[in-house]
Amino acid sequence: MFKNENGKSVLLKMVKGIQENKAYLGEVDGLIGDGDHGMNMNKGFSVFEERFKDKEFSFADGLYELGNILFSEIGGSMGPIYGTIFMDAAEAGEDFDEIGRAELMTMLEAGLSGLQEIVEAKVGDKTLVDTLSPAVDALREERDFKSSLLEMKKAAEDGRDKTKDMMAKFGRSARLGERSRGVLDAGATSCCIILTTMADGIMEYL
Amino acid sequence: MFKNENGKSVLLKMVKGIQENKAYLGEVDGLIGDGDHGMNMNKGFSVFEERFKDKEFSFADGLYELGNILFSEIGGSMGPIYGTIFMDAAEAGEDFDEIGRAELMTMLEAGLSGLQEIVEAKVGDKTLVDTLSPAVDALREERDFKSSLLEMKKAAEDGRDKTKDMMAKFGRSARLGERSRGVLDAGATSCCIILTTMADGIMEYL
Amino acid sequence: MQRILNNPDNIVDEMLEGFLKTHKDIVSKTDNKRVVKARKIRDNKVGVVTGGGSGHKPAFIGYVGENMCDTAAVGEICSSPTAAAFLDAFKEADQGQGVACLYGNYSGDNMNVKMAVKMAKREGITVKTVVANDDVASAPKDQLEKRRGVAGEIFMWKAGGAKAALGGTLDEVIGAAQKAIDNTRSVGIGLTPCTLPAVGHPNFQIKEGTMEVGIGHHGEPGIEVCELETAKEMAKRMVDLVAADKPFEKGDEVAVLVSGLGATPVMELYVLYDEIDQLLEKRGIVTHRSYVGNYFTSLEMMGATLTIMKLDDELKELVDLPVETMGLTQK
Amino acid sequence: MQRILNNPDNIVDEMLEGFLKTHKDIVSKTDNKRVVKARKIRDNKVGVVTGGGSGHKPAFIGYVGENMCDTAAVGEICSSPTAAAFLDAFKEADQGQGVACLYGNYSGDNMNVKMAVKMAKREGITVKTVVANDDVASAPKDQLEKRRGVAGEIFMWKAGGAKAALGGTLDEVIGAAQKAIDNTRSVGIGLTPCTLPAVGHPNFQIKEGTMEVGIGHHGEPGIEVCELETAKEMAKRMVDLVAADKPFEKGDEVAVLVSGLGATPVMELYVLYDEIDQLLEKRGIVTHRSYVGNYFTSLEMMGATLTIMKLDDELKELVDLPVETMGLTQK
Ligand SMILES: Nc1ncnc2c1ncn2[C@@H]1O[C@H](COP(=O)(O)OP(=O)(O)O)[C@@H](O)[C@H]1O
Ligand SMILES: Nc1ncnc2c1ncn2[C@@H]1O[C@H](COP(=O)(O)OP(=O)(O)O)[C@@H](O)[C@H]1O
Ligand SMILES: [Mg+2]
Ligand SMILES: [Mg+2]
Ligand SMILES: [Mg+2]
Ligand SMILES: [Mg+2]
Repeated sequence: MFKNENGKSVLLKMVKGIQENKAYLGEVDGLIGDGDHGMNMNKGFSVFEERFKDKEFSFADGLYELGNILFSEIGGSMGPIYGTIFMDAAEAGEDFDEIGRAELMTMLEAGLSGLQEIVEAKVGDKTLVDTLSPAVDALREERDFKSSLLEMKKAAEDGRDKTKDMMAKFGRSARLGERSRGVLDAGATSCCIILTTMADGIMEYL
Repeated sequence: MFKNENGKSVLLKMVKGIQENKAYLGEVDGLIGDGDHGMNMNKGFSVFEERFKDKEFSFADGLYELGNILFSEIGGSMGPIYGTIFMDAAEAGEDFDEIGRAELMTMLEAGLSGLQEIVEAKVGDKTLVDTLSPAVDALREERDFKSSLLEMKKAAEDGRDKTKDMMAKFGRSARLGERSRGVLDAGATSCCIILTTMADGIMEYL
Repeated sequence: MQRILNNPDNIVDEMLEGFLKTHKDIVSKTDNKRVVKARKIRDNKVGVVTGGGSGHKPAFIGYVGENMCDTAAVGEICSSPTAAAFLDAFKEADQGQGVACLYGNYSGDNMNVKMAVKMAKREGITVKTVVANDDVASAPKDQLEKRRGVAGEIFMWKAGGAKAALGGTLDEVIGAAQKAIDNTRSVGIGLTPCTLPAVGHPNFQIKEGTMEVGIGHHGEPGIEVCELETAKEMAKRMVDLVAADKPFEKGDEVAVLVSGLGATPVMELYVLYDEIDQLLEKRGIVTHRSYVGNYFTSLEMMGATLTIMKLDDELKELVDLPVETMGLTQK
Repeated sequence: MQRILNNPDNIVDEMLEGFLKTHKDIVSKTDNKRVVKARKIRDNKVGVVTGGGSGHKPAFIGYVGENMCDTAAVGEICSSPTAAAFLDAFKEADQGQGVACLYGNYSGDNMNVKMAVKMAKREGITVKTVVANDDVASAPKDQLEKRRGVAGEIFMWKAGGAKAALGGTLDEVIGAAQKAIDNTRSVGIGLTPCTLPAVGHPNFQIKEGTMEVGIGHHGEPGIEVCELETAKEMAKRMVDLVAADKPFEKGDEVAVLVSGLGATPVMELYVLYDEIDQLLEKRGIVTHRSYVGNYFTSLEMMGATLTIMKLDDELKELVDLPVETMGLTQK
């Protein structure tokens, strides 16, 4: 189990993951989108870092603040999408003292279902749902927390990779139809980075 | 002696000389000016060709019409400059039936002094005066017409080449001061083409 | 990247400072630094709000002013404003008669507007929306709901803003704006890519000697890449695409807008418009009013868009109403 | 060359067709196809005429209209109009009160205007001239007569046009225009070269990562080439150059104009203006009015110019007078 109050280092690892991949995410988005995904994500995550790096906060509170910054200061598509995911996950987890497989599943599941209230995308539509949804599923099976986290990472990576052959149905790239195949989805890629760094950050405490 | 009425082929040779050097004159002007000299000259000379290629006209009349097109349809610096040179030369020569060294000198001298009424540039100021003025001087000495024309060509070429080391005093490039040295003057270059093709055109009748 | 910048991450806020200072007679700040408000707003009218990503100057804030939009929410470059900014824009524009939110069909804007409308409802403000989808190149005709909003949004704001200024109810304003966009079609041709300041290099390429037909305002690829054409040929291609879609036909009265994408010299836009006008005349389409200039741009992209709106008596009156904004002033 | 063109040799005539169609409420044709005339001209006033090469949109024809220029002579790209065009522009503008010809200091324009003024005199029309020389980068201060006219010409037209509209005599109009330009200083920074359509490639280069300080509107080299700076640094450099020259000092009231050179996104001009405004404020210089946009361009060049005019009561009144042209509309 991982203590909710140990959230800071996990959140900062997530921040670093996005910052280091700013250019890469921009490139991925540039191929079939408008190229700003790295920039938007980096800006939001860096504002969070700037504002909270000298504060202490729990995992759930950190997620909430990060989501709120994306939602109320960044906008774009990522504001409502990641804003909803993080804030809904945080609300589902704010009362946990300790977080294990079941608790993390509860949180991410809440994020996913919050997202599904605002977007219509399903698995297979070449969006970040293709990363998040299998990652949540990987947490459903009872396993020790560390194995679960490794499975979650694998599921997220597989989900991201599968977006490569898909045709985009939502977002900017949807207009490309067949021309959208052959490259990863930007949101699926950033979501994979987020879930991976989150898992790595938690594992440091296990 | 060359018959004034045989002017057409001489004028068309001058036109061809400018057309073939359109890009080159643009490059020369581009180095220390605004790069439009080839374009402006080509446009004016081509309008003349278009309008008069199916007509007959004397050397003096051809010069007048060409000058008038530059003056009243092209504008820029070349409109008043070449317009004045050609129209004043034409007026000085309209009554000649035959044109030899002395007559051509009279004509070009009139053109040069007309020009000097509207611009202040003297020999050494890096303008087309550096080509035209020595060319007129070359015609002053009594020689057979053909030798005179060859001398005129040589003087024009020398004059043009000398502009390379000069510092521009008038026109756009004057603002460059010392930075204007090292390249030919665009107007001196086009003026040399005009005088050379004019001489070549006349020599075909000698 | 040969650009005039400080830290690219702050460009939107810095731009707003300069914009508000320059146009202080037309617009003013609000408590939300990402919401700009018109100085002169008639009393007791329906609020008219827009918003969108930055980098499209004069869009979106350039259309805030008397008889057009009352407020605009401002996003990052090429990125939707936040739901919070849209909400504040609604609050600033609301005079108790309801608010018409007139914006373009992009997934970010759709999500943020939707959330803001919900939040506004909770605060007792009625917001209705019209989503511009005038770009014929962005989806086939049987999927109108997927099409992007591009320069046709200007006609939507003009019509909606005028209707509100003339005292229309919320439903009338929404009706006028919807009618405007339903009668509007656009298409763009891109000649060069554009560079997001924070990215530093273009995120797509247009090969020298080719052009991207149907390009979007963020460089979204269009219908086809073909060889660079003359202005006359481009005009024909654009008119053919746009006129066939509505369709615009003999006897129709229209408003025409030719916008540059940012870096194309305005001189060339007039050359293009002259060709377009000749083609419309040949088709018997009557131009009531035309606009040529940089009305809706994509940073420093080269190229142009054509927008045509079919007019009836109501739309004609709305288009003709005087307006004073940074992007469009009409007596 | 990614441009919208037919035969580049005809671009000016084609542009004029498109321009005249679009702005038929503001301008009209004349018998000389290279002379454009304002639709609304007050009776019995002094004529105000300008003219210059094409490729600087909105200059020059974009400043023809009520309370500004009555006519403009139109030249080829970057090339003076003919003397014949200037003469016809004088004739169209003359109402028996004389004509003020307000133009920029370029040798082609000087020659053609001089000849046209002589020809006009023979026809009984009195023409007096003011030659703009606001570009501080184009010659040292002791050779003011050699300096180029750049975006400061807009203030000269504004002042001269307003004076004429208010019923000033020819000498008063000339006096106001001269006062305006004498109190105006400009400087430009170029970031990319421009390409004349008929030439097909840039005729000079600006290396990526550098900028040409003091560039002219035809790409004429300036004072120095230095490393590309931030907007803040550019603003400082421009303000330092301009303010020292007049000089503009604490307590002075000024009008400020920041113009793009064609391809720089307008967003960035606002960023630059915001920095300039802060610097002026620090110096205690009071901005009465500011203009930011593409007011005087060089085809598709990137970069910007800064123009400052020192105001007295007369100039303030003249600058504030409403105006309606394609390039500048002011209520
Ligand atoms: N309607 C949508 N439903 C689900 N995901 C979406 C939707 N729109 C965009 N996305 C996700 O957002 C990503 C793009 O994000 P970003 O580039 O930041 O925003 P934008 O598309 O507004 O420029 C896409 O790769 C996709 O994963
Ligand atoms: N004031 C002047 N006096 C003499 N010659 C001049 C003057 N101004 C320009 N020229 C000549 O004109 C040439 C440039 O012509 P062109 O490029 O066609 O005109 P512009 O300088 O207006 O672009 C110069 O190379 C020079 O020879
Ligand atoms: Mg994107
Ligand atoms: Mg030249
Ligand atoms: Mg975006
Ligand atoms: Mg020139």
